[in-house]
Amino acid sequence: MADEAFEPKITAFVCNWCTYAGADLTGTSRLKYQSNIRIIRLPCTGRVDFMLIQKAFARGSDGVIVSGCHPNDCHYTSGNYHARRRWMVFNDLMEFMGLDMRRVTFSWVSAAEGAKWATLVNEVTDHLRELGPYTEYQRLLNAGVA
Amino acid sequence: MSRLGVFVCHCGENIGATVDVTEVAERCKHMPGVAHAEDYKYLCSNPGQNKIKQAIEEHQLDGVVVAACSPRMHEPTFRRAVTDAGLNAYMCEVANLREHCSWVHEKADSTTEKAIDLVRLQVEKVKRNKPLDTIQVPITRSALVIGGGIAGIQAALDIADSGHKVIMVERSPALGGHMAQLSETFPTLDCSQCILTPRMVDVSRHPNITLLTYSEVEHVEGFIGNFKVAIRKRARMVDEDLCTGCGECLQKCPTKNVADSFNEGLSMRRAIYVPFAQAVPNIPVIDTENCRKFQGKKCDRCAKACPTKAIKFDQKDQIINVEVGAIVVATGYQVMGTERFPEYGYGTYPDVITGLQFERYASASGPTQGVIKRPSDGKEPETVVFLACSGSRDAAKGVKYCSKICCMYTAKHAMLLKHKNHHAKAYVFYMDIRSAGKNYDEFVRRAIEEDGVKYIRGRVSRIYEEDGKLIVKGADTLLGGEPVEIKADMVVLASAALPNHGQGELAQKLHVGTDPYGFVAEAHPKLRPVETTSAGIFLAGACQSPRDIPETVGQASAAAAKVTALLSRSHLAREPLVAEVNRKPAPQFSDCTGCLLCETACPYQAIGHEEIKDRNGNVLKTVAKINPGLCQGCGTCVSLCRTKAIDLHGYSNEQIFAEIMSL
Amino acid sequence: MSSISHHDRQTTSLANKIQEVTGVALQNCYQCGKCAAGCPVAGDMEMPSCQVLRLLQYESPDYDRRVLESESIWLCLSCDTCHSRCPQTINTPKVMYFLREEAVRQGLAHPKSKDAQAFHKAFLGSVARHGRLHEIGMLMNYKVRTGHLFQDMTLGSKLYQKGKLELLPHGVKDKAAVKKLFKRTTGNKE
Amino acid sequence: MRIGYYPGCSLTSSAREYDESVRAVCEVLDLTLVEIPDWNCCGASSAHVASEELALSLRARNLALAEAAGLDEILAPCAACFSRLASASVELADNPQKCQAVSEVVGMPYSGGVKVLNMLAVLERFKDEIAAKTDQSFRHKVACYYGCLLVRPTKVAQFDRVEDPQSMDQIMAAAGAKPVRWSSKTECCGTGLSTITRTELVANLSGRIVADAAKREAVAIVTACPMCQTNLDMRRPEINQKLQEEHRIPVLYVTQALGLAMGIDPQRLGLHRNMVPVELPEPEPEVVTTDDDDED
Ligand SMILES: Cc1cc2nc3c(=O)[nH]c(=O)nc-3n(C[C@H](O)[C@H](O)[C@H](O)COP(=O)(O)OP(=O)(O)OC[C@H]3O[C@@H](n4cnc5c(N)ncnc54)[C@H](O)[C@@H]3O)c2cc1C
Ligand SMILES: Cc1cc2nc3c(=O)[nH]c(=O)nc-3n(C[C@H](O)[C@H](O)[C@H](O)COP(=O)(O)OP(=O)(O)OC[C@H]3O[C@@H](n4cnc5c(N)ncnc54)[C@H](O)[C@@H]3O)c2cc1C
Ligand code: SF4
Ligand code: SF4
Ligand code: SF4
Ligand code: SF4
Ligand code: SF4
Ligand code: SF4
Ligand code: SF4
Ligand code: SF4
Repeated sequence: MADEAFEPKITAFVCNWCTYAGADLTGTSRLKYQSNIRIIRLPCTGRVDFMLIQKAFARGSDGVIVSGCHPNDCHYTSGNYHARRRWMVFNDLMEFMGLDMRRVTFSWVSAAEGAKWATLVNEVTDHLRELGPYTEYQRLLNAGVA
Repeated sequence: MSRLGVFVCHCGENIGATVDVTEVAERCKHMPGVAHAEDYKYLCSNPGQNKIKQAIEEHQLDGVVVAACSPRMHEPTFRRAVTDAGLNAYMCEVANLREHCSWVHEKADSTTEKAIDLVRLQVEKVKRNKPLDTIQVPITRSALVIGGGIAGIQAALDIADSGHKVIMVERSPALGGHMAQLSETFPTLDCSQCILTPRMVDVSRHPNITLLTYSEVEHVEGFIGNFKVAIRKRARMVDEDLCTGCGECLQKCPTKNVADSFNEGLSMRRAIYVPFAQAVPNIPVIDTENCRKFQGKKCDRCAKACPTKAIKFDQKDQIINVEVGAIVVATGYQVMGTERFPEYGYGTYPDVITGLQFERYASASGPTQGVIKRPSDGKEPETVVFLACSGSRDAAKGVKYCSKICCMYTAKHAMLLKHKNHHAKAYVFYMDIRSAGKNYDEFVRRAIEEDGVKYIRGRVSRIYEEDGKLIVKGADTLLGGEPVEIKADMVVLASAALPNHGQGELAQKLHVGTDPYGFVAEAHPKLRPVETTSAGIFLAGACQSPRDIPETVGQASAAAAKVTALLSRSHLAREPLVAEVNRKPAPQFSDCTGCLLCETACPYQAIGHEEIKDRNGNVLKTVAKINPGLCQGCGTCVSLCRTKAIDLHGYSNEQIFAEIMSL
Repeated sequence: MSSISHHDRQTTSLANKIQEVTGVALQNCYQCGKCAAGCPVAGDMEMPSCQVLRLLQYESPDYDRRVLESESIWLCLSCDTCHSRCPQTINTPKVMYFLREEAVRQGLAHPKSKDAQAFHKAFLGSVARHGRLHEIGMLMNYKVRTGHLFQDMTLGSKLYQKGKLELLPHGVKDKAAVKKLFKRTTGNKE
Repeated sequence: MRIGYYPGCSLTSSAREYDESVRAVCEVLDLTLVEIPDWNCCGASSAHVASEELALSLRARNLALAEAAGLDEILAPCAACFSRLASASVELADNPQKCQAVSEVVGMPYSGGVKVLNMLAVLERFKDEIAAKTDQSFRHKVACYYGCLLVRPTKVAQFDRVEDPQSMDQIMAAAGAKPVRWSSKTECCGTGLSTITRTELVANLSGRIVADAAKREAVAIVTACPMCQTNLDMRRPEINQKLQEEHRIPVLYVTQALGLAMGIDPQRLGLHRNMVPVELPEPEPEVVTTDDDDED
C-alpha cells in the first residue's frame, strides 16, 4: 500500500526553558524516538500564535506539537498562562475553519521530563501515520479559507 | 546575499557515529547563501574555535551556523568566538545535532536528512538575523527598604555595609516591628530586645542609611535600576532636629487613656508618646486623634514642658521624592484578633488573649514588668490553656494555611509560664506539633519533659465564662475524642498570622503580585524566593508568609545580596532579545492601533504607551511602547497583537516564518 | 483529571455512599476533635462523632459495620454544633442521618434504637392519616408499638388539664393530597 | 402590614400558648397574620428518617400553598418548623429542577420564591414599636435562650450570629427587660432525641441550661421554640430530680414575655398553660440616668 511509505512531517514549537531542555535531556539519556520531528525553538509558548501553526500546515506539515512549561512553572511567570487562554479561543476558531484538530497536540514537558518527550513524539508520530497525509489542508488553502 | 559559514561538529563519535557529518557539510555548501561549510572533530575545543574564526576572516562571512550540541550548552562559547573574529554575537546560531538528533535516533539516512534540515532551519534564520547589542540600563545605585522590622533592619544593614545608600521607610513611629514586642525568643530563649536594640541603633547611626519613620510609600514608578518613589513623611508634630528625647512632654500630657498598641492594648499611654523605652528614634509623636488640642480643646502642656521648643502643632505631612535602583519589601505580618473567634467569645472575654499579648506580659519591659498576669483582675493565673492553630488551618472561619511560628511560640509561652510560676499549670491543645528547625523539636520536648507542660491533641470547641473562670471545652482525640473540660484562669490563642494591613495597596503601588491570601508573591517558590515578579523589587521576612526570626534574617540577607549584586554595577546589561513596537513614517506612525491589549497581557508590566504629537502638542496617535529595561522577551505580546505591530528581536515573525518555510 | 488505579477507592464502602448521597467528603476530616469537643452527647456515646468519621475513613467492611451497629448514631441530636464549628465544614448530622437509614436498611440498627424508630413510625403514621400531627393518637400508637404503656401517664393528664392536648385530630382538609404525596415518595399508604 | 402564618402542629396543641401569645402580640403591633390555607405538618425529624423525598415534599406543599395564596413571606414561630421550612425554601430557591420535581409530587406548582422567617426575625423589625408600646417597667432579668435551630445551620437560618446571638436580647431590652449575659444561649436542650425515648438524657441537657440561667440570677428563661419550652418547662420535675435542686424559674415564650411587658391580659397570653408557674418577682429598681457624662 502507498500508505506504508508515508512518513509524516511534524513541526514542533517548543519553549526554550522547559521543553527544549526536556528534549535535550531525552538526548543525554539516550532515549530513542522517531526522527520525523523538527523542533523550532521559541522563548515561550506565549510566543506561539495561530499564524505559526497555519504556516506549518501550509508548508506541508502533517502535524504540529506545541509544548512548553507546565502551568505555574513558566519561566516568564505567566506567558504560558496567556498561551493557554488563547488556545481556548483558537481551538474554536481552528475548528470552525475546518482545521483537523487531531493534528495539533498541546503538551507540557518540563526540563526534567526527557522520557515524556520521547513518548510524546512517538505517540504523535504513530497517530499521524495512522491519519495519513494532511492533503485536506491544501484543499482548504485553495478554497482560501486557511 | 549573505555569506554564511556552516560548521558541523562530530563530537568525536557522539554525532559522527550516527549522522554522516561529512555529507551534512557537503550538502550545506549548496544551500543558498552559504559561502563556506566544513566539518570538524571537536568544535568547542580551542583549535575548533580557531577554525571558525579563521574561516570568518578568510571567507568574509557575515553569519555563522554551528551544527553541534545543544545551544544550551555552547551557544555562549561560539558567540564569543564569532565576536573575537569581529562579527556581532547574534549573527551566530546553533543547530542541535546531538541532543535532538544523533543521540535520539539510530544511524540511518533519515537521521542524516534530519540533521541537514536542522542546519537549514538555522541557516534561514541567521540570514534574517540582525546585529543586536546588549541593552545597557543605567542603575541608580541606592536602595529603598520598606518596613523596619527585623527583616528590613537586616536587609538595610547588609546593603549599607556593602557601600550603597539605603532609604528606610517605616510607617510606625519607631523601628523594630514585632520583634521589639517579643519577650524571649525560641529556641534559645534570649531576650528579644537585647539582641534587637543594637541593630536598631546601628541603623540609626549608619552613614549610608537614611531612616524615615512615621512614613509611608505614596507612589512608585519606573523599573529596575530606575525607580522614582514618593514618600509621605507624616507630621509627628515634634521637630526631630530640636527634640532631645528628654521625655518631659510625655509626663505632662493629661490624656492618659489611649490604648497602647505597642503593648497590644494591655496598658494605656498618653496622647504624646514614644512607643517603647528603647525606641529608635527616641522622638515622641503626637497622636492627633486623641490629643486634646487637635480635638478642639485647650491644651498645650507638652509644648510648655518642652525645653527645646520642639513641639510644632502646625507641622504638616511632607512628600519626599527619592530615586533608587532596587526596592526591598519587608512589611511583615499581623495577627488575627480575638474578636475573630465566635466560639471563643468574639473577643469579649478579657482573659482570652493572643500570643502577642502574652509576649507583652512575659516581657521584662512590658506592662507588668514580666510578671504573667491576666487582664480582667490583674491576678497571676494558675491554669493557662494555650490553643494552637487558632484560626490557622481552619478553612471554614480562618485561613487554610499553617502559620508556622505558633507551635514554637506556644511551647515557649508554656515554658515561660512554668519558669515564672512553678505552680502554674499549662495545657496546650494542638493538632500537630510542627517544630522542624535546628533545635526546635528538642525545645518542644523540653517543655513537655522538663517543664511538665501538658499537651492534649484536639481542638477546642468553645470557651465560656463561669464563676470567674474560663471553661475550655476540648476533646482528646488520642482518647478517641473524649471530651475534656478545663477550668482556666487565662486562655492564650496562637492566633493566625495574616498579611499586614495595607499590604494589598502597597503591592498595587509596586506592581508586585500577591498570593491568594494576600502575602507578597515570590517569583519562584523554590529558586527565586526573595525576588518578586517585578524585576528590581525583592522581598524579605513575614510579608511573604509567616516565618520566624532566623528564617527572616536569612532571607533578608539573601535579598540584600541580590540588591548589592544589582547595585554593584553602574549599568545593567541585558540580553537584547526584547520586543519592540514598530514605527512608520507619518501619517501612520505605527501599525499599532493603540488597543493596549498587549499592556494587560505582559507579565512584566513592560508595556506602557506613548502619545505621538505634532509640533503644537496635539496628540495624533497613542501607541504602545515597550520598555526594553523591563521586557524579558517572552513574546506574549507579539502573538497577541492583531495588527502585528510588535515583533521580538531574535525571534521575529520573519525569522520564524523562514524557519518554517525551510522545512 | 483522569482518575486511575492509584485512586481506586472502594466503591462499595460506606464513605463512598455517603459522599454520593449526602455530598459529605469524609476524607476532608482531619481528626481535630472539635466536633466531639462541643457535642452535647459526646460523653454519652460509646464513640463520639469524630471517631465515627475516623472509622469510616478506613473504608473497611468491619469498621463500617461497627459504625452501623453503634448506638452513637442514634444519639445525635442534630443540634448542628459540630457542623457549625468544624474547620473543615463536615456536615456530621447529615452523615448521622444517613447512617441511621443505612443501619435500618441493613438490619444492623442498635437495639436501643427501636424506641426511636417506633416514635418516628407513630409520628409519620399520624401525619399520613391526618396531614397534621395528632399528639394523643401518636402517643397511643407509640405506646402500643413499644410497650411503654405507663411512661408519661401523669404528664399526659397534666397536659390535658392545661388544655394542651386535643382529643380529636385537626387534620388538613385535602387529605387525599397528603396521602398521594406519601404514596409518591415512599410507596407507603399507611 | 400582613405576613403569612404557619403555626405548625405544636402550636395547635401542646404549644397552644405560643400561638395565643403570638396572635395577641401581633395584634398590638398591627401585624396581620394570614394563616396558610390547609397547611400540613412539616414532617419534623421523622419524615427525614423515612425518606429525603418525603421530607422535602411535605415542606414544599406548605410553600406552594403559601405561594398560591400570594404570600411571599411566612412566619413560622416554631423554631423546628422554621428550620425545616427554611431549609426547604433555601434548597429550592436556586434549584429550578428540584422545584419542578417536587411540584409534581406535591401536585401544585412552586416557583421557589417564598421566604421563611422565624419569630425573632419578625420581631426585630418591630423593635421601635415594641419600645413604644411598653412602659419600660418590665425591668426583669431574663435569660434569652435561642437553642439550636434558630441559628444553625447558618446556611439555613441565615439569621443573627451563630455563637452568642443578640437579636432576642435586643428585642427584650427594647421592652425594658434586662437580659443577662450567659453562656447557654445556644446549647442544645436535647430536642433531637425524640423527647420521649431518652428522657434521662434530655433532663441532663436541659438541666444544665436551667441551672445556668438560675445561676446568672435570671427570673425567667425566654425562648422562641416549643421544643425548648417543653423540655425546660414540662420536663422540670425530671430536671429537678436530676439536679437534686428545686428550680422554679419559669420558661416564657418571647411573645408571652413581650405580652406581659405590653400589659396584655395573662389569660390571653396562655400563661395559665405553662407548667412551671409564672410568678415574677418585683422588677429591678429603675436606674436613673443622668445626662452629665458628656458635656460639650
Ligand atoms: C506571639 C509571637 C511570638 C513569636 N516569637 C518568636 C520567637 O520566639 N522566635 C522567633 O524566631 N520568632 C518569633 N515570632 C516571629 C517573629 O515575630 C517574626 O519572625 C518577625 O517579627 C518577622 O519580622 P518582619 O520584619 O518580617 O515583620 P514585622 O516584625 O511584622 O515587621 C514589619 C515592619 O514593617 C512595617 N510596615 C508594615 N507595613 C508597612 C508599610 N506599608 N510601609 C512602611 N512600613 C510598614 C511595620 O510597621 C513593621 O515595623 C513570634 C511571633 C509571634 C506572633
Ligand atoms: C528523599 C528526599 C526528597 C526531597 N524532596 C524535596 C522536595 O521535593 N522539595 C524540596 O524543596 N526539597 C527536597 N529535598 C531536600 C533537598 O534535597 C535539599 O534541600 C537540597 O538538596 C539541599 O541542597 P544543598 O546544596 O544544601 O545540599 P546537597 O544537595 O547535599 O549538596 C551538597 C553538595 O556538596 C558536595 N560536597 C559535600 N562535601 C563536600 C566537600 N567536602 N568538598 C566538596 N564538595 C562537597 C556534595 O557532593 C554535593 O554535591 C528532599 C530530600 C530528600 C532526602
Ligand atoms: S561543540 Fe558540542 S558537539 Fe561539538 S565537540 Fe563540543 S560538546 Fe561535542
Ligand atoms: S497638646 Fe495634646 S499631646 Fe500635648 S499635652 Fe495636650 S493632650 Fe497631650
Ligand atoms: S520635651 Fe521636647 S525635647 Fe523632650 S522629648 Fe518632648 S519634644 Fe523632645
Ligand atoms: S505552626 Fe503549629 S500551631 Fe501554628 S498553625 Fe501550624 S500547626 Fe498550628
Ligand atoms: S496589541 Fe498591538 S495594536 Fe494593540 S496596543 Fe499592543 S502593539 Fe498596539
Ligand atoms: S515580550 Fe513579553 S516581557 Fe516583553 S513586552 Fe512583550 S509580553 Fe512583555
Ligand atoms: S471538627 Fe470536623 S475536621 Fe474536626 S474531627 Fe470533627 S468532623 Fe473532623
Ligand atoms: S449534631 Fe449530633 S454529633 Fe453533632 S454536636 Fe449535635 S449531637 Fe453531636
